[in-house]
Amino acid sequence: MVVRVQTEDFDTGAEIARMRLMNPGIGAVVAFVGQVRDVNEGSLVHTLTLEHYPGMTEKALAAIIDRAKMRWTIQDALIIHRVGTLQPLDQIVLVVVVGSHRSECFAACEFIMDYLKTEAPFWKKETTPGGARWVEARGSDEAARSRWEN
Amino acid sequence: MVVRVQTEDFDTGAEIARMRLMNPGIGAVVAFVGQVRDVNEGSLVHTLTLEHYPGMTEKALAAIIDRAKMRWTIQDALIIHRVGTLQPLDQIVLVVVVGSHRSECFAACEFIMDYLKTEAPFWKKETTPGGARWVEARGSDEAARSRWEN
Amino acid sequence: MNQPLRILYFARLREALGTASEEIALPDGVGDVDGLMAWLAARGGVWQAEFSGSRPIRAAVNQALVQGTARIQGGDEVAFFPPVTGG
Amino acid sequence: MNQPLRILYFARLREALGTASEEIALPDGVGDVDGLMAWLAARGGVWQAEFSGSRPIRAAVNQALVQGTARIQGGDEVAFFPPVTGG
Repeated sequence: MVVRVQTEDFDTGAEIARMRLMNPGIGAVVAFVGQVRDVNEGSLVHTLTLEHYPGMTEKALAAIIDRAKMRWTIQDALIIHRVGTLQPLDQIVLVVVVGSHRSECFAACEFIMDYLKTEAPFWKKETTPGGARWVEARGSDEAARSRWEN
Repeated sequence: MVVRVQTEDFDTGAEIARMRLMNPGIGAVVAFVGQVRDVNEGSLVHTLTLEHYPGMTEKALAAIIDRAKMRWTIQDALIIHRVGTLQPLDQIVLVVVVGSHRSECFAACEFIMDYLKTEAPFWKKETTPGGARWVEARGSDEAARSRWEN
Repeated sequence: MNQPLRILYFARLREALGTASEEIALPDGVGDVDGLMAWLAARGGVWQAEFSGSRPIRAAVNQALVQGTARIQGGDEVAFFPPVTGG
Repeated sequence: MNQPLRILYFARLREALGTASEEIALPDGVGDVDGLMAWLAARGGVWQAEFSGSRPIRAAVNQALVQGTARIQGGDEVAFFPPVTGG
């Protein structure tokens, strides 16, 4: 398992390649990449600044992967999440899940994103032509997470 | 939409980057990468050779993307599939879906893979220490596809 | 319209039959895929073994997957192959 | 065991309070997160505005998300923040 919270950008292709080549017995890799949109809720986005809770954030991400591994038969998972000030089209987050069964990898990757969005301590503030504003949590993210609580 | 069937390898990182940078208004990218396993059904795999039906294969892949676009709100999708003789750990297939809603991208990407596995004319033959053998279609792939027929 | 029928065979089926493709006149009385398969099985030997229904075969007409009841006519491209295994 | 309580504030809450962290002695009668929030609200002004329950607040004790009924004691690290918005 790899969890990284960093200001630097990451190399999605290299991370995916490393995950699959480290696991020669598996056939399936599912990856999620989040990017900064150029427009959010109708406003141009100039910058997006991500704040986190050092220590807790890393623990929360590792706990989410642990939970995914208990629930699905997957081989390994990685989360990289950026913090600091980003520009539109910058990468924010990468999740990679590798395993033998693609349906389990898809489910685990989506599960990780849904829990990351609702339980990992990150907060976004964006600057727009109208000024700076904290991004509000969305009910749709909460609803996405609660689907998994069966 | 991009559909490519090719003998050459592909650059997963570059393809994902191109798909997301061409769509600055979207936040979510879901990718699937399939690789050649080093062991399949208990046998070491020396080589894997993929045969296809030129013309029909490309049409089938484009039709699968069309169906995914009718069913989910996604922005764009790409499929690259290799043919010819591959080695263990080579990449076989890449599917990338970009959109505004991650749950729709996850579903569309999995849908595309499930239909690709059961409707796109590709056939695998592997060489193992015991000789060459055609890979048999798996009932689990048929079951995965039929989930979407509701 | 006496255009020939083009028939393609892929993968294990191509190897078993020793043939990748052939062109034939549409046989008398053959109007759909099932009819063509019965006509091919009647060749005997490996043709009988492959087309008698004991092994799963998929069919495409003009590059679209079809059921056995799909109509065929001269000029069509008909393909037979095992269940697909890509991805 | 008179270890201080360490309290952290993040994001919008940190800005509204003008404070990122503080250390205090565990106040008399405060035994859980809800109790600490009521005690902070009693400071009045922005503290009252943020901790009176009108705005959603999440809490963590020793870096684990908790409910308001979670126990706290001296030496704990307690964090308050708005609903998270990563990813």
